[in-house]
Amino acid sequence: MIFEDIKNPFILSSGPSGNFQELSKIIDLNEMGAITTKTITPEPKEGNPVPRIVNIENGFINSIGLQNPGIDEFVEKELPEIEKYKTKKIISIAGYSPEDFQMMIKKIDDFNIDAYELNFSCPNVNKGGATITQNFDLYKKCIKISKESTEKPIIIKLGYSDRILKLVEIAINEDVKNFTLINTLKGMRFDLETGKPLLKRGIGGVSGSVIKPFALAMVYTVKQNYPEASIIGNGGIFDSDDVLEFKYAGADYFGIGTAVMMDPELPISLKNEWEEKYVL
Amino acid sequence: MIFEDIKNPFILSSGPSGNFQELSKIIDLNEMGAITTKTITPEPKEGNPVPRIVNIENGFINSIGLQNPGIDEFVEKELPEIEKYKTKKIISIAGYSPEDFQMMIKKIDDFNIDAYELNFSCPNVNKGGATITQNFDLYKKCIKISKESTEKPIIIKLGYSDRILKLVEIAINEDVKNFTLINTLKGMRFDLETGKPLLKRGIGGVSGSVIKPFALAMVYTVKQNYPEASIIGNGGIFDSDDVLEFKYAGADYFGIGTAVMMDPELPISLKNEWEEKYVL
Amino acid sequence: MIKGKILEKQIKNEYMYLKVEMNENIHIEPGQFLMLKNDMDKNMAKPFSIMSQDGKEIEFIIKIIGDFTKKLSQKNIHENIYLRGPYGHGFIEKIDKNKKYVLLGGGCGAAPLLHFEKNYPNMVENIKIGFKNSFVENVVPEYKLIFENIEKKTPIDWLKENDFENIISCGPKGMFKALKTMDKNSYVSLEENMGCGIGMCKGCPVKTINGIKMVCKDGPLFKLSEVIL
Amino acid sequence: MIKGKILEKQIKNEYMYLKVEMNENIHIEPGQFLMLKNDMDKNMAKPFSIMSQDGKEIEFIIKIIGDFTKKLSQKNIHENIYLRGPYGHGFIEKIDKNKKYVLLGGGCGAAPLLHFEKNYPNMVENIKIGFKNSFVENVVPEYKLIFENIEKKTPIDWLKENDFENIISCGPKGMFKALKTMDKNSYVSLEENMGCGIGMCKGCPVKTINGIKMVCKDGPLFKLSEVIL
Ligand SMILES: Cc1cc2nc3c(=O)[nH]c(=O)nc-3n(C[C@H](O)[C@H](O)[C@H](O)COP(=O)(O)OP(=O)(O)OC[C@H]3O[C@@H](n4cnc5c(N)ncnc54)[C@H](O)[C@@H]3O)c2cc1C
Ligand SMILES: Cc1cc2nc3c(=O)[nH]c(=O)nc-3n(C[C@H](O)[C@H](O)[C@H](O)COP(=O)(O)OP(=O)(O)OC[C@H]3O[C@@H](n4cnc5c(N)ncnc54)[C@H](O)[C@@H]3O)c2cc1C
Ligand SMILES: Cc1cc2nc3c(=O)[nH]c(=O)nc-3n(C[C@H](O)[C@H](O)[C@H](O)COP(=O)(O)O)c2cc1C
Ligand SMILES: Cc1cc2nc3c(=O)[nH]c(=O)nc-3n(C[C@H](O)[C@H](O)[C@H](O)COP(=O)(O)O)c2cc1C
Ligand code: FES
Ligand code: FES
Repeated sequence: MIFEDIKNPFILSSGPSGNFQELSKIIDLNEMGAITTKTITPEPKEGNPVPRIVNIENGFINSIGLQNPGIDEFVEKELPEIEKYKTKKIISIAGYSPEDFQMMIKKIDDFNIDAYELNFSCPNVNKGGATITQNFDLYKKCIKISKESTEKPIIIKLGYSDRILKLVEIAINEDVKNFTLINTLKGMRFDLETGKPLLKRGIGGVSGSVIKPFALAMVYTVKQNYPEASIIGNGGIFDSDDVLEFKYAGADYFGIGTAVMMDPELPISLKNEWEEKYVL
Repeated sequence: MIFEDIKNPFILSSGPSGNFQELSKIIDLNEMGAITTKTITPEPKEGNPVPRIVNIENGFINSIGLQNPGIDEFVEKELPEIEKYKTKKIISIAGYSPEDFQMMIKKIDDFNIDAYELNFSCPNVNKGGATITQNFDLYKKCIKISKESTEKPIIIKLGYSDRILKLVEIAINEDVKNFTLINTLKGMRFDLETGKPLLKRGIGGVSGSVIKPFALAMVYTVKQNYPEASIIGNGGIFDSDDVLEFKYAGADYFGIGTAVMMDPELPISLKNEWEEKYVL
Repeated sequence: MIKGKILEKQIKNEYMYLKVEMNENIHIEPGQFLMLKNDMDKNMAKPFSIMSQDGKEIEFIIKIIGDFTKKLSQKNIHENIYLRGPYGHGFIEKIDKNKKYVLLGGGCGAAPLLHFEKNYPNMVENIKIGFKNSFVENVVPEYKLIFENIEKKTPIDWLKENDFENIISCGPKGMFKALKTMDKNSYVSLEENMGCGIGMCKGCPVKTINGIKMVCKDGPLFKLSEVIL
Repeated sequence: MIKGKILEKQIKNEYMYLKVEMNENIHIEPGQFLMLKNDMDKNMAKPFSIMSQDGKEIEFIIKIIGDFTKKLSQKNIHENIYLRGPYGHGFIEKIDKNKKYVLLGGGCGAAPLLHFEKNYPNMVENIKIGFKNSFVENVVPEYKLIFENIEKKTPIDWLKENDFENIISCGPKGMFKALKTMDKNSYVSLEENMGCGIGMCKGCPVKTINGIKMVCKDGPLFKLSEVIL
């Protein structure tokens, strides 16, 4: 298990809830099992041009493009606030090279944080993110160096992939057994009038209820083949039935992404619903 | 373009309409641009155990498992009937090895058929299908030998993949420029009461309207990078708006799969709707 | 697609009675089924037998168990549903017409038995349908029913107490398995998740001693001795 | 989520007027917006301004352009919608309170201007709202309106003919671009596709001379001179 002493298995996933400044005014984040920061990169990133969002039925396509202030401003301005939450704090990081990961971990490892999530699955950037998994050797080195740079747990975040087992195997060979499954899938829609993609960048990442069957398949595949894997199930979790399905698939923790944007109070109400139904 | 003299760009995709015995009693198949057989394999295949089907919102998960009588019975009993249709006839084939593809093509190449679709993307089998693309070299050899075995056009059918461009590049290097995009994505659902997967085999292939954003992204990616590619867009085509989106994404032809199961008359009514709106 | 207007609807617990008027006159043989859609959207159709037909008016008994049936149950009177069919073979095509049959049903699976009894009363020797719930009381004449919770008895128990030879049965798989252990001339109407409903998609196979058949196209009625359950 | 009951609904062509009663009393400042949902399902919420508030009763003018607004337009009177908010800053927080403003609107974007005029009449020097369609005639007093198809004139044309200094504008991007070429003290209320509506998801950025801001959290009103269109 990733965490020995987590309050509950509900985790805010990386991105939709930003770095919690807004959400913490609406709900008490200390009631969550863990919270994950928006992915941080070595340099600041402006993100992609607008429109960055298209709604689809039961889902959402985004091309935010990892907008973030970069590691230095993050450490200076945001991390001190994040440290204060009394819950597990997972820092999501992405880089282009093993050295990028190493450098970022070094800068934050002494803060009051609990784990790293290596984002190898953002579909909305041309370099880094999901592109790293195209190169098994690079992917492996990024994991290896990250593992060597910290005593804290490392979590590998992957997307829907036809090589999911290979990617998991490489991580497990580096003694990293924690996975977040899954990130968004590449998707797009067109404007019927102009013939242009509705997102400025063309392709974005699909999240929300529509991706649940794919996420369940990835979680199940990994857990069936690697029972020792500790898995944060992520993709379309909105209610306790969704949570139950992810549990049956083999998830140990439950990530809440898009649902937080739909209803910022949902993480707490879902956690309560779950505890009333299945825990208490 | 795959075909110089096709009647219209509407193609029955492989599987949902079987080998047309039933459908031909309901609609006039000669009005379609092309029809694709259910994938044929060297040996007969019983297919997977039941339940083979789960409905999801705006979609469908199947684990038919390439049930088919095998190439010999196909040639003897079904092909003579299929030859009679006055439309382009695409034969979908799948095997484990380059020799399998070669053998099957040899057995059917002299019949009155128009093209081969190599199914490298069935998610519902443990060998062959999508598993071949795990091995670039094997994949390449299967294409090469197929190309050498016939003068007829070869179409490569691929699924949603994080290596879609690599798979396309390998085919194009073998001078095969025709692609059907996309097959089903791996997905699953669980029975909330028993905790067991709803499909006996666990994971199945998701098709229907829910996969349209992913299919569009694959078509767009391939066409942007290889404008010379000729593409059968496939995934969630139900109405003329769907067709329009695939056209904008770069598809040259439009495959109709799940929609035929929902309404067997839909291929003709969709073709007519399209022609009234955009052709006549 | 044929349009159907909901004329009557009754719901009790998980059971629903529905009377629908079709905008076309098609003849449905007892045992055949229809593929229903709630809306003209991009969701798949689902198979349902009918309980009776009177011209364009057809009646259903439906168990509300999942997404489709839940949505259907939320439709109001005068709203539309959509349907295509009929599909599959009528019972009459499959059975020996010179015999009389006992019709044995469990739950909503019983709909085609009631339909058969209505259209072919002379071929019916007796009929017993087990229900967990007394909702059907007003819909189905009482003498045909066994309420399993009250009588602590299933149609199979009832059958064991009697001496009948020819059976047509619709219901849960457990019932067929029990029947299989008895030495009778039984026919069973199978249910399987369906895609197309007409035999093309290979979604609804059943193993028989003559190879794999499709429930939708080759059935839904099969000789029990031929089916590998 | 707050529940809202539809009290009144009028549709003409692509425009819809809606009066909704909330089950909670929240105060919405002119310029702030709400995130609306048609149902308690798994679809995302969508941002809408209101045109006026009277206690728990709020009014909208909504253009029917896509899936969400189409579904909303199919709701009947007495049915429920769901909403959360208010989000964003009221205009009053962003503007110089000692000045008087001309309110310049285009289409449904004009809702918050009407709301502002109602709540702060003393701060309004004039108001002109361009509509392609005369539907709003009964909803919005006539003197405020310019029907672009009839008068062959836009609010911008009208502005050019007059000598005003301080402008608050809501409408299409083209209008802001035209305003940008004029030497005025202008504020613009931006629209962008939104996810969360509260600043967390980074879905609704706008480039400003002070870096990237979020329309939902930092706006929706911005000084036009600061915005990079
Ligand atoms: C020929 C035929 C005739 C039928 N006639 C009737 C009828 O008269 N009245 C009636 O109520 N139902 C009938 N059914 C069953 C009916 O089709 C299903 O109950 C319905 O499709 C369920 O849809 P759903 O979306 O509500 O539930 P789903 O979400 O699809 O299913 C809910 C649960 O029921 C199980 N299930 C679904 N379909 C079936 C099935 N066909 N057999 C066994 N288990 C299933 C699923 O595995 C799941 O666990 C018939 C089926 C067939 C094949
Ligand atoms: C702060 C704010 C206040 C708003 N107030 C109102 C209001 O009072 N009345 C009203 O009718 N609308 C208002 N809108 C716009 C409204 O949110 C969109 O029209 C609505 O989300 C469209 O949803 P849809 O699913 O029907 O259409 P979609 O399918 O989402 O969109 C249809 C088309 O419109 C375009 N589009 C979608 N959203 C926007 C947008 N926000 N801006 C520009 N183009 C867009 C899309 O690109 C697409 O081409 C407001 C938006 C914001 C951000
Ligand atoms: C707006 C948005 C922004 C996201 N940003 C990130 C990110 O920065 N890093 C990351 O690893 N995943 C990111 N994700 C992916 C989510 O963390 C999550 O894996 C995915 O959305 C699937 O889960 P869901 O269906 O619950 O949203 C983002 C998703 C959305 C919708
Ligand atoms: C029931 C079913 C059976 C299928 N069988 C095959 C098959 O044998 N060979 C193949 O290449 N694709 C098969 N497919 C995939 C379809 O051809 C198509 O690529 C996919 O379903 C996506 O398109 P759609 O959304 O229009 O169905 C099958 C799909 C379904 C739903
Ligand atoms: S449902 Fe398609 S073959 Fe029976
Ligand atoms: S909508 Fe999420 S940041 Fe504005």
